[in-house]
Amino acid sequence: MAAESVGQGLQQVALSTAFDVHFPALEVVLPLVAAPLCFLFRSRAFARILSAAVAWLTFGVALVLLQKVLAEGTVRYPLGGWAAPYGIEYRVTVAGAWVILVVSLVAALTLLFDSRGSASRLAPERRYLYYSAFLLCLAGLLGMAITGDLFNIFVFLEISSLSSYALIALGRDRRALMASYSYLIMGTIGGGFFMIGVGLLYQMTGTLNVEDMAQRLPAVLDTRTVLVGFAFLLVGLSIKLAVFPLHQWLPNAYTFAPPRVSAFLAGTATKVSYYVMAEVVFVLFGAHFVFTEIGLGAVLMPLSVAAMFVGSLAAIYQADLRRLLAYSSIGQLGYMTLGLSLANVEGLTSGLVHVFNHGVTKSGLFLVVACVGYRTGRTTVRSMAGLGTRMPATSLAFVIGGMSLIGVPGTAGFVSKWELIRGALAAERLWLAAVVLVSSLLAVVYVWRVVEMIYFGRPEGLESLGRDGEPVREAPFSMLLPTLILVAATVVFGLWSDPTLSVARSAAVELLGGAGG
Amino acid sequence: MSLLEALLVQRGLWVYWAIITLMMIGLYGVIARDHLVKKVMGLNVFQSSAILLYVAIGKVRGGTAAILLEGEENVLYSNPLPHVLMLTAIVVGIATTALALALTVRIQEAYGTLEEDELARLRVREDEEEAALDPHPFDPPGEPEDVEYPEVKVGGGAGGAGV
Amino acid sequence: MSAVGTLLAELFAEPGSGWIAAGLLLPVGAALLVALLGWVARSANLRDGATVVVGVASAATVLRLWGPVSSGERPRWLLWSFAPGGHLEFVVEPLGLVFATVASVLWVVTSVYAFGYMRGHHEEHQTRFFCCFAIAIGAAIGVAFAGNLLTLFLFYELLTFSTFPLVTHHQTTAARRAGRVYFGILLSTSVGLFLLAIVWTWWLTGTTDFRPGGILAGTSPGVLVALLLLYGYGIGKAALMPAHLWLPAAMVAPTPVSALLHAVAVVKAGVFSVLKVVTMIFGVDTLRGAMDRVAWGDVLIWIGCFTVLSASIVALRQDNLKRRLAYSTIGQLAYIVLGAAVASQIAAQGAALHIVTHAVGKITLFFCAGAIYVGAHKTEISTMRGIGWRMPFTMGAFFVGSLSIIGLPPLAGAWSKWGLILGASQAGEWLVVATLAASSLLSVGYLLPVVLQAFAPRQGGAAGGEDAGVQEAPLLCVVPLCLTALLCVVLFFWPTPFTDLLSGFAGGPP
Amino acid sequence: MAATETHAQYVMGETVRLLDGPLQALLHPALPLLVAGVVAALAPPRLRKALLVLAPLWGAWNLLGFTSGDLVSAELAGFELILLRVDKLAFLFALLFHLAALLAGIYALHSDDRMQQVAGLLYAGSAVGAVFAGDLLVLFFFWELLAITSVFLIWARRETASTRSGLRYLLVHIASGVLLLIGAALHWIEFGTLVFERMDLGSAASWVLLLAIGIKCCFPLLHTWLVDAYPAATELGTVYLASFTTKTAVYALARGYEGCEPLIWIGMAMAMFPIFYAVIENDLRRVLGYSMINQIGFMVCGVGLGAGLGVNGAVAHAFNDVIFKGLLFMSMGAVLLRTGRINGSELGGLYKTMPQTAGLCMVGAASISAFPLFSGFVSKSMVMTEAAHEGYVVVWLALLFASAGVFHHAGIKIPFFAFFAHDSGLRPKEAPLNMRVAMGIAALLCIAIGCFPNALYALLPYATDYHPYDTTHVVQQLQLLFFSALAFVTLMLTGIYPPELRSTNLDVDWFARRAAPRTLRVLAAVGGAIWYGVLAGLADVLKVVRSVVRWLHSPAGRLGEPWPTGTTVFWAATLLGLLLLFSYLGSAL
Repeated sequence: MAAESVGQGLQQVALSTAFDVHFPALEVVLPLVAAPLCFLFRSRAFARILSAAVAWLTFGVALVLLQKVLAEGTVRYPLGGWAAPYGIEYRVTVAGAWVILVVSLVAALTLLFDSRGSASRLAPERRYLYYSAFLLCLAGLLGMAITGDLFNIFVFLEISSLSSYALIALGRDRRALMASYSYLIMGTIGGGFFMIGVGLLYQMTGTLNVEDMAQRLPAVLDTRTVLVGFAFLLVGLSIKLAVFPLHQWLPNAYTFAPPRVSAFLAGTATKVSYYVMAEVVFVLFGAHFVFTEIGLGAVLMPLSVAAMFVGSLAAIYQADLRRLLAYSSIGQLGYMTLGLSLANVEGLTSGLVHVFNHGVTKSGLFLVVACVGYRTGRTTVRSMAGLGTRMPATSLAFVIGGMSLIGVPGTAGFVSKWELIRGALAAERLWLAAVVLVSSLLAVVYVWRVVEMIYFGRPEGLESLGRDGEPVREAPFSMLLPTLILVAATVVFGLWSDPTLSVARSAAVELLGGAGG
Repeated sequence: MSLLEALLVQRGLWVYWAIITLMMIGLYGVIARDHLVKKVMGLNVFQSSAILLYVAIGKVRGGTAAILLEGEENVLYSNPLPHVLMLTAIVVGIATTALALALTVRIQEAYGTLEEDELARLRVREDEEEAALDPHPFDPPGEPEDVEYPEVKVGGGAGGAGV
Repeated sequence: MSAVGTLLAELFAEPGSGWIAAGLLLPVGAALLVALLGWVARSANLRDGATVVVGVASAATVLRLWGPVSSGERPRWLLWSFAPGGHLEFVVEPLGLVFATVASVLWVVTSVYAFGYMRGHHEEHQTRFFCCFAIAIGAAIGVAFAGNLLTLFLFYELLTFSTFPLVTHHQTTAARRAGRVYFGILLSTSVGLFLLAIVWTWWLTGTTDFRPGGILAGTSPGVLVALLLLYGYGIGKAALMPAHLWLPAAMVAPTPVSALLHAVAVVKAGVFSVLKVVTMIFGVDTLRGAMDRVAWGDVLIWIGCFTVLSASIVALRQDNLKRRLAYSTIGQLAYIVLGAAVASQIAAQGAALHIVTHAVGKITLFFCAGAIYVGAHKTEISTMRGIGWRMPFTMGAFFVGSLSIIGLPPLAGAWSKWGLILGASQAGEWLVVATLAASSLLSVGYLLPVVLQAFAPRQGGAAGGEDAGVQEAPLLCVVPLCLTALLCVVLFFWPTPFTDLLSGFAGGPP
Repeated sequence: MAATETHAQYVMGETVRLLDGPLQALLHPALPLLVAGVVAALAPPRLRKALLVLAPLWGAWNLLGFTSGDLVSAELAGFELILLRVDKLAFLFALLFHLAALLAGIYALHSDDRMQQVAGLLYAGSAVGAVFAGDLLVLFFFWELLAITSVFLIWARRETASTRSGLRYLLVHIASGVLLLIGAALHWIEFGTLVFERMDLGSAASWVLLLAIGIKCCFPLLHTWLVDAYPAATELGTVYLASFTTKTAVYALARGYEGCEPLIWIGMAMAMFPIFYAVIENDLRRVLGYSMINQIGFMVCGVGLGAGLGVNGAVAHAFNDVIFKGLLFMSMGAVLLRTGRINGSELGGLYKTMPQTAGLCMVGAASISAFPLFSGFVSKSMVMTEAAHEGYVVVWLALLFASAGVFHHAGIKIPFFAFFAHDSGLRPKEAPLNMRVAMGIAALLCIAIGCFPNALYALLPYATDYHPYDTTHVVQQLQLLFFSALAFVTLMLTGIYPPELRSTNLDVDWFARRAAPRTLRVLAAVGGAIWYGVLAGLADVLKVVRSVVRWLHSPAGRLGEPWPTGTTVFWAATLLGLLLLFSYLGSAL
């Protein structure tokens, strides 16, 4: 079976002389090459343009890849011509293509965002380093989703993580340093766990290729080594995924990172880990083993529910908008892992579609906060006071993004929530559906708090003045544009959810019907 | 098969026990030490344990290094792949350590301390200063008090310098 | 561009869908026009003129659909796929058409009244006000024409959002607090319960389409009753106790909004949804069967009866006129919920008719309350002694509206009360019959004292005294309220269009 | 004037009917009065006054164009409604109402009060509409219209007490209307029709409808609205009120419950119990109110006795009662108008300056007491005869007692206390001319009917060959009256006659006026207390929840603050351990 598919892969490579065969590699190579280029040229303007261009290119490639995957099934690309399972194989599944689409889209739009001056603690002449790190991070995230080799996943994971630690530490507030450090420790432990898990599995199967391993695992599933390996993999990924109670690195990291980094990471980092976890659970081990034999659902489901509540409740009390959004992310990740823990098509579909919906929404909201911060000089909830009239477009963008977080119909958030509830019902868990809905009411509270501040708050004294002592006015177009695109996307894909849902569904079907088990 | 049996009976597992012990030591360092550099050291120990695991996996009893010798047939090689992988892992580990240490330097510059509980206290104070500017979400919406907003000190003493 | 072309082609491919689109989009267009004229052109007269013109056009569009619908057609418009299996689709059927007619026709009247009120009162932010007003009406029409639960839910929420700025129009602390209650209750019920019920329905049946005779046949009775309860409370706009709290809270809004909220758009969208769910998701026969087989099958009826009675008793004790009317509305809405919960075709028709008659009657009362505020600057009933002599038209209309709410001939309310009583009797729900009877008396008790107070004999001579400075409100206020009062009378003598259209709407598949 | 019924054509509810003869079109009999009422609402005083007199005449002229069997139906709101159904019973009542409207109209000419005049016309029109209603729904419409229009006659007094009284009155009548509506609904469900015909007690509908009619008819315990409201109305209002509401109810009873035995006993009770209240009552109009219940008792009894003489007696007595009771109320109204007082204890000696009124009042008193040659005699005896004839001896005796009682309080007490008795010192002017004319016509009618009863008998629903003036009847009645008078005189002279109480009598009224509001108030208070208690409890619970949540999740709380790095690592290790344990156990099992 594996040999056949490998043969087919080779055949494809042999037969097709078209360039798009190399797209899977290109997707990773582009940012990976661009990163040192930025470093070499040492020009901020060049770096900025190059990174944006690369991001948009990867987005285009991701689009093509997704279309191709949907049309032809899994796209395989043996790296360096070494066929799997011996060489490293890039393997684009529907889910993978879906995730890289989200990652590259968010990257492209956040790089389009003109983060003037306020971006980082880097001196202006050294800001090219920022783009370098950014591109590395992008490459790492894309690589994780594309590669079909477990150890390769670890490598890309570390690439993205290391660059994101650096990026976070660039935040202007000195608290960013501690946040980055904390994330570093957690991330490294998570990565280490992942690596150990991979090692143990390799020990039992002798392969690192995901599909190959999936073929071989069933024979040794009842050995304790595999169980231990599975536990390591899962906990390692849970750390990266900020599953409750391993979520505490996230709020500060997102809060104190430079604005664009917050927006980018919030929309992508955890999403990719989510994809990897789904692949490990469903493709590598198979739903039957994970949920029926081990009963992971009994662990993951309560943790997800706890995350939904803890994240949302903590968000209610936050004074800082970014931290509010970060805690909200923890809650939203709870929805995604809950969908995964349901282990049915609807649940997984909801998780995967939320990858897109939440990615777009949360990035948009972080960009909104960046706009507010740029004009008012602060990012507290209080700083939104009375912005309804002074920054109407930005305010409206927040309201719409907030609605998506709540899951108001007509926004993207609703679509995922709808699917999640269907998943809960399909798993015959009505109470879970109710819990999901109740928890989304908590989102109403923290979103509404801000909305009230926007439209009812009365700025007093210094508050009515912005960062430079000038009256606060609408954010510049170059900042507003990507923000509004992201926010508009939440509405567009809230109303026109057919494409997102159908891709997510075929990804879910593919994952669930995957090998192993 | 109980743990005790596993421990006593199955020979050859001592390596794994060593690895586990090493890992636990590393994790203990990260968990229990307040000093940031000590945490990094713990992290390094933890990483070493992972690397050792891979090396142990690759070891074939009686095998030699995977070097192709001219004319020799039927040589028992150790599995080279885990060793190769560990080269990458070591690189990653070094990068991590370097970054972590760089961060500790910055933290020391910004706060003047590397004790985590001390840092947490400082951070909490900063958080609270910020929160004080914000009415509590559930406080009844009254007329906002007339507060003067102090300039929030951004970035401690080391704003603007490069990495 | 081709997408637009395709859309247009689709739009007019099916008969009637163009009119549906027009009915929905005209209010949206009005909102845009109002925004344009108000904020860009800065002309209040043009802006208000545009509202009326588009309003009339919108009402005409809706009325245009009467012909096809009464001849048995069900014009539909599939806008787009909302989610796989769920579509943004509109289907015009009698009940929805009736609601849409009420909303769009009364919109025009309310707009005219609002001009008088807002200008007479020198309110600020009038452009925003009329803009949201138009969107709210568009949302109400969307609710009315929704072809499935998802579409209905979408517009239901849009209605909540678009009316929020209206409720909190004054942007004061009180408005903000009321806004929290309004929004909190409406959103939490709809998201927490209504949505759950919708998903459950979908899960049970695989569809959320409204179909004559319902889609839930064959579901176990216990589940049906639980679902009914979920819908009953999930549709918070129907204001069943204790989910009613938003309604008195929303009284901080300017009076035209109260009129819109409590007579036309919001509350009626709620009870309309309940009615539509009962008739076209459950199916009255299915529901009846389930209620008879479950011990607590009548639970929604008990709640409804409790709501009617306690709201009426509370209304008796309110001194603030708008609050009293708000509690009256809560009671009257529960009539409609009861009409639905009784699960008989006749009661459903009575309830549907009550949507119309109560709308006309209650909007009159609210108009009057506003006119009193504009003309006499009074909000408390105890201070209204003798004002009727100075504002005879307003208080006369109030009397007419009151009688209609009480359900006395020759006013429209009598017909719907008759339908409800007939339906409840047919279903053997004596509790409902008794409640309706008691409520009629209680409504006499809380509405007529207002009139009596207004027409109380003057003390200390005709000149001077308490009512000095009281005068009729501006013509733009008085004419609409006289018009709606007149409508109460007209609908008594000529209810036939509505009753004909509604006859058998709750029945099985045609 | 006979219409060719075969070719009668009607257009919808507007009842255009083609007739041969001088009349080309007829209106629904209720319309002339209703239209006049609406016109009067907008008309200047002079025109209004003209309408007061002309509208009943026009209406009567219009009415005479109809004959038994005429039917107008229309479809409204999906129901086939019979707007008009003419038969002898309805016709007689309609005629009576026009007569009453005319008398009251003349009586009202001196007034300029638009409210009363308009309400009076509409009220009369509603009553006419009600008796021609062919089905229960139309009956309900007019039934409620009666209530709404009449209440203005009470409110027109423009005093706080009368306003309250009017509201109570309206509540009772709307209750009656709602019951009628419920009854109609039940009737439709039970019999599939709304047509208002005779029904047998037994079905739910019949009981509910009986209750609805009973309220308007002042059945015992349901009667309080009458003695509460009638004295509260204006002098003019009471005259209107006395004519229509209860008579409409009697009509409905005769239509629906002819020959229902329970009615005999109910009627008996009604005839008897008010006497005791009437004796101790001070307000002379309230005394008349009680006597009205007593008279209705005769009618109800008659209806209960059934077809033939019983119903004939009831209807005839209703006819007479409207005239003589109207006359009495008119005279009391004149007294009230001229003196501003109506309590027996404050009046007396008015005959000196109001001799004509006093005289006319005496005629009314004689009629109500059923003196031979006065109208009461020719109808009341019908009922009693029928009761005796049917073998209801107890009933007969009770009615006899009631007759004596009536004479006592209405026949003697009213004129005596108002016009004679001790001189109160009041010297009011004689009543206005229009009042005297109205009273004169009424008195004339009393005597005319008393002397020539056959004209009335001809109009009755059943053919009759009843002769009131036989020796037995006359002698028996005269004996009764004289002994009754003797008792009154004796009581007065010995001072045993119960003194008039200045307070208001509350009989079962207490339930409506004291108990019900109190109950409501207590209910509201208890409900409110529970509600606020629950709210407060909820608020407390919420407060606790909120503080727990805040304690956990606020930035200072355990779950809301960023943990130290070590803690998260610890959790990671713990989770790993747990997972290992879990999967170990899971796989071991």
